[in-house]
Amino acid sequence: MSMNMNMKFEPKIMAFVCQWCTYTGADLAGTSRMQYSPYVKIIKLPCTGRIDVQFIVKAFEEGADGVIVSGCHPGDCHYTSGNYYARRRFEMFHELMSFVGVDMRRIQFAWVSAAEGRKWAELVNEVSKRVEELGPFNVFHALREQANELNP
Amino acid sequence: MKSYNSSIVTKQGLKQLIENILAHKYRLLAPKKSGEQLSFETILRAEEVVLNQLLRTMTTLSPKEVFFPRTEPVLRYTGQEMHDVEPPTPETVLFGIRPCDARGLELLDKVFTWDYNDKFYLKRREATTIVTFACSDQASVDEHCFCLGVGGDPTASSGSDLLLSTNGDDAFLLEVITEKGERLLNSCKEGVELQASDKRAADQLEAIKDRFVRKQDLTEVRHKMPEYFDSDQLVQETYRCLGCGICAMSCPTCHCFDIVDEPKAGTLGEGARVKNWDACSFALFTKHAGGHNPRELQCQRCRQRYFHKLAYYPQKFSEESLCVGCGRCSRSCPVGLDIYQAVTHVLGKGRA
Amino acid sequence: MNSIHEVREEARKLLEEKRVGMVIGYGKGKGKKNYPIFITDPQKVEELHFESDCFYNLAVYLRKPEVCSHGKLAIVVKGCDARSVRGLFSENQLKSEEVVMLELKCDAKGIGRDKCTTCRVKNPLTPEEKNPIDGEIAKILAMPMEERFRFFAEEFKRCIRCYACRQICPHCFCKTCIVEKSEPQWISSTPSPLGNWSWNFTRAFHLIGRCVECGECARACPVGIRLDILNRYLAKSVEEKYQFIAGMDEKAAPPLTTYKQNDNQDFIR
Amino acid sequence: MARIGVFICWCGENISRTVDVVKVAEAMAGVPGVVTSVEYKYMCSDPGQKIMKESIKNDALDGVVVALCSPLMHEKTFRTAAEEAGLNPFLLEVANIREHCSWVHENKEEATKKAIAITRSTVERVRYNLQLKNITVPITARAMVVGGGIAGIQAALDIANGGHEVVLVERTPSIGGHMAGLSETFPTLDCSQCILTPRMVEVARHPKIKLYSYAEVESVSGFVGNFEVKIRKKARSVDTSSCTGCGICQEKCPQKNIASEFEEGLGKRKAIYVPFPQAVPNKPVIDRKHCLYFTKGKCKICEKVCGPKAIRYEQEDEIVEERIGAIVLATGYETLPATFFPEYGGGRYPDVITGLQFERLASASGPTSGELKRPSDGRRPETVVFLSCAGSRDLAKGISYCSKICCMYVAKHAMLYQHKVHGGKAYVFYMDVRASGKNYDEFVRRAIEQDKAIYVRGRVARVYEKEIEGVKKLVVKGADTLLGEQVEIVADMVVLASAVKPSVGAAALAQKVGTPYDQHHFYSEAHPKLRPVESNTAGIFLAGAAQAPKDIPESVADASAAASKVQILFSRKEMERDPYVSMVNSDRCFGCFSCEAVCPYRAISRKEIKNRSGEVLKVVAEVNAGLCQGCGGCIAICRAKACDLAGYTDQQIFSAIRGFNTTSTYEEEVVKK
Repeated sequence: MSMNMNMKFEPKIMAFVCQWCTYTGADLAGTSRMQYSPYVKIIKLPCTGRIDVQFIVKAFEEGADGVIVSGCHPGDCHYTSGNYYARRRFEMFHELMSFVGVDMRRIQFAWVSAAEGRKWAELVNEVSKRVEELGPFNVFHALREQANELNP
Repeated sequence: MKSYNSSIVTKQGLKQLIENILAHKYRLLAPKKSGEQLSFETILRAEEVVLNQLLRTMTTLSPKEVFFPRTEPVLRYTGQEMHDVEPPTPETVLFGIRPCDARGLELLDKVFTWDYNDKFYLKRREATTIVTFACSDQASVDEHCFCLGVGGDPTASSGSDLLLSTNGDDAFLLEVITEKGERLLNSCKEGVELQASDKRAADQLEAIKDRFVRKQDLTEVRHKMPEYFDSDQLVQETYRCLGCGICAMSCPTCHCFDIVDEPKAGTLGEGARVKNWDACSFALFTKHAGGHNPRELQCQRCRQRYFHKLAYYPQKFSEESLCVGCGRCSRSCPVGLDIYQAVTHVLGKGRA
Repeated sequence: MNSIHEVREEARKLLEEKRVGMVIGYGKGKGKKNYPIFITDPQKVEELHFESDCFYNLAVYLRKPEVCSHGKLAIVVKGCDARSVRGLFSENQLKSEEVVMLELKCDAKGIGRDKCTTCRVKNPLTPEEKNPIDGEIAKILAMPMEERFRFFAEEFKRCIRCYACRQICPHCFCKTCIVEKSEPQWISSTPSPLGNWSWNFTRAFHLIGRCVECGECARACPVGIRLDILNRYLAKSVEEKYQFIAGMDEKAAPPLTTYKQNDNQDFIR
Repeated sequence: MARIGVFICWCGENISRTVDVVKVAEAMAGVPGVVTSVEYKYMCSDPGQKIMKESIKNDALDGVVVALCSPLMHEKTFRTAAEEAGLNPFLLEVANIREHCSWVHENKEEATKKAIAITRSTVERVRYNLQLKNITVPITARAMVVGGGIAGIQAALDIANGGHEVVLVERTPSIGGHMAGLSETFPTLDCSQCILTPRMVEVARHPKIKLYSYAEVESVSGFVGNFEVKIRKKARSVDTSSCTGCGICQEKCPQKNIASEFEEGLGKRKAIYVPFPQAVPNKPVIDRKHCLYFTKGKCKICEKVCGPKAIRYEQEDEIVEERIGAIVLATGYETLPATFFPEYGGGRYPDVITGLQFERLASASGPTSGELKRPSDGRRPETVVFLSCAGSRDLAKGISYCSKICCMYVAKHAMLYQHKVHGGKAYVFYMDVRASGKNYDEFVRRAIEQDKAIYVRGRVARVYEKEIEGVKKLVVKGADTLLGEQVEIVADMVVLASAVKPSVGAAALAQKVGTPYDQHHFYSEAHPKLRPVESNTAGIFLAGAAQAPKDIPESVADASAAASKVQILFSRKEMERDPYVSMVNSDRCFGCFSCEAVCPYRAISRKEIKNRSGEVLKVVAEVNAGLCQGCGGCIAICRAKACDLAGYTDQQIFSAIRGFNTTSTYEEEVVKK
């Protein structure tokens, strides 16, 4: 989160993507010169199956306002089944996150294939817009600020 | 130390005193209900102090946290630079602790000064005036209390600056113990009706003693403890310990801490070196970097705690044990472990 | 088994015939609360005791090295504890041939808290059909998002990191917990609002599909954090989504270690 | 303290147009541990690489970040360059500021800020990069070819002639595939069996080829160079080693009215049978579904008449295991059956047949010995209508693609018909004629010009039966789109050039070997242009019509190409793999084996940790680096964080997350300047 009086809110959105599908899809969006919101930053991983929920929690701890998790469509996993396990993990993560009151509009899971540069661009724009509208993730940022105050 | 100076104060007067403390911009800490727990919290309005409650129920965690917080930074860093940290030390009144807690602070003083003067602890001590409530209410003493067995006294004044005790239904006895206490009282007694008295909290001692279930004297135990170091009985007594740290964290005298570097979230290269509560019952407490753990089993860790309380500390500092008999550890232990019971069983001095 | 007498008899036989090296059960001091006891001497089986306030989940002791060193073990279990033991089997922490379960029906009066009001395994062998409605969960679900967040953030803030929740949990069997791992330190070990949130969140996540709802974590917590609500909610979700109840079938794979090709993905774009 | 070099590329204007690369370099120069931060017009050019290489040496760098295009473009280039300069190549990371930044953003300030964040995050990550070494794995120089059609035969022979052992697995009792059943082949009209059967015999005789006919792949585990394959040898009920192939059993078998698969249902066979006279192996098999002994429990005539006593009723399926280094999938195709086309009367009228059935009618070894006769009544067909694109390019039938071979074989069929039925009339309904091969168009022209096939451009709407003068005729109603009028042809026979599709079970096999396939279940090639015979899974190659509709010369070319890929692989004793594999810290591991459950490669095994006196202290997970493909699923499931993935360690990701979310005031100032 970075916000100050004269500046507009520029959300920090972290994207955890698999290198085979979504990363390549985002490359395709680039080579196709599709224009999209600059707030989403990508961390490349081998597979959605590698994505630990700790990554997402950490992203919020460090100040993210939103998170995207994206990889190969079911059936397309380079490692055959990584995204299937990930799907269950994220479903339960979704359950727990919303139960403890995290607005799940801040976290978007998506399947974006290497051919879906367009979908990637749309996803980024959609999530950016949504998080911009939701504003900074203040309830979570407050925890960090309190923690930092505790250890000034 | 001044000779004693007691007065009777009404409930209303006590309330006024509290209001005056707040009005004089002291930070006031007193037991307050949070959730189902009673804990020391910052008091903003006098009515938040519920006297009946604090007389009858002991806080889950001891007041040591006021001086030795569960976490505090000892230095800060920005990039390559390091900065000293000065502990924030607002003038504080700690209200409503028990005589055992107050005594615990005196024991801690020795730990934090014997080879190095821990400024974080000491500055807070200096800035804090302690108003103790003697365990003079019918319900102040429960079946876990055993201060009498470790050299304590439910009406004792040591470690306190002011000592309160009940005096009939709606009045209290207020004793000035130290100059610090006197200073506080003098600065805050405006509108508080004080009626001089020759009574002392200690007058009630004999009556209160009767309420104790646990009266076994453990003070001499330290001489016997070494014989029981390898005792099977002690192992039996502590076999069910699960190695959580509740006993240490709720204890008024456990003082072990861990030092870790905490990067400041949301920044790079900034952070603090912090001191966090630790506990000898944690499996990692003595684990060496190479993987060896000299206290491999939980009963060994439990033994360490008992020995530290009852044998090592007395050997090192004084004839007093490091346990003040507040009973918090056995009250909170999720598997019903009990230092008093374990030690009395093992030493064959009878059952509780 | 129907009564503590049968349990004692069985325990005596097991010990006498050296089929087990230790019996873990409930004992009782004179006029005192019950507490876990460990019996190796067949003469002492009379110390075994059982009544409605035997709330401990003794399965936690099955992973203690000093207990395991006694070889095969027998353990007195209520329904919820039996689920734990089976869960430990399914996660390769114990071999079923090394543990004898002495199962007892539990009437769970007086233990209090929702743990027992929502319990469905009072009789370990014939679990009841449906989870009773859980008022605590309903209360949370009725809150708007931010209120929920504040509620749990406030709960977690109190955490002093004594780790009693972890230590009393039979399923938190990691030798070194994630919070004790540095490089990277995913979860700060400092009791601060941020690290506390991550710690309690992560522990709940790690118990998904594994927690048997024994409620011991909430009972143990010295600062009264309602960890049980979280775990019960997740157990309920797991059952609804994957028709999985932890610790019912030791052969069944925990739900996050398996998948179906047609698993729900409504939440995925 | 790290010594990191940051090298930022302008990519001409590709990056510099929207990213202020000078500012990025300036911002990175202020990051602790960064000892050099420079930009250059074309970092990937020789002079650009030289800047980096010299800096690696002169500044004693222990980490490098190159900020430029996607790592898929140039990661390899720069890692090789770094290695040449003496730096472990895995200490270099790419920050993608082109595809993920300059090309997708217009606002220069925003793009610059994002480029700084991306580069900063990569710098934070690279601090924790480990010096990795490629993994070498031994290669078993032994191939398996699945499918014994022409593609499989060619691939097997080429590999075997290259000196490597081959295991050839064929599902049916004989190799030969569809080609064995064809009459003559376009565009030369030479006899299919005449060119194929010598190859089949060569396979049978080849000392390097081990043939499993009537067998299927049961399972495949392992990885390139080291596959463990289980093959199910289906019970033939005949001991092939003692059987001499004399044929007496087949002759005496009383069950004689079974539709022959080889004859496309137009001929009959026995319950014990050799599919066709030139079959390889030339050993019979008992069809247990039809055998009297197996269905009724009585008969056993074959056993009685068998001289060498080779009949084995009690035989069971047998699983054999083979160690294989590379696999060629050549499982071929099938065509849609006539019954798929009710509008054309397929399945209802016996004289509506498919192209493959026509091949059998026209074949000298076929059920009519090459004489053209109607299946219904054996009459010579005076008029035949050929329908091309039956199902192909027809979205209503679910097939979007062109079956490719039909145009040519329809022309061939028209020709063969004219050669066999002088004066007969051959009509061809077509959408387009696609004859783009060597001598192909000439061949079609010959059919039209010399053999007078009548080509009608248009589609057939329906075919129905009509009795004319006591003979059942087929009325073909369609449109001639060139003339713009309806046409109606009274024919004796209708031949459907029905669409080509992958063999049944192609997808199941792909799942067993772990290679992708498309929506039609054709196997997917790794790259449509540059890697047409490789699959995306290392060590799995593709040949023939299993990948897409193909004619014989293409299938053979594919097969040889796949064989040469296999031989390239086999030319080395071991191969190098990137080192991104999982590793387990056995001190932290407590043996829940969740990792084992989620590992798609069976790369996790159980290891006992013992003390000095040999007692087992605990059982922990261990990763077989040869099997591990580096997906990282085990790490995400591990609660104790006992495993980690080289190249994508938790610490690297942790630092990258921290690097992204943090913008120092210094960096913000640089942007604002």
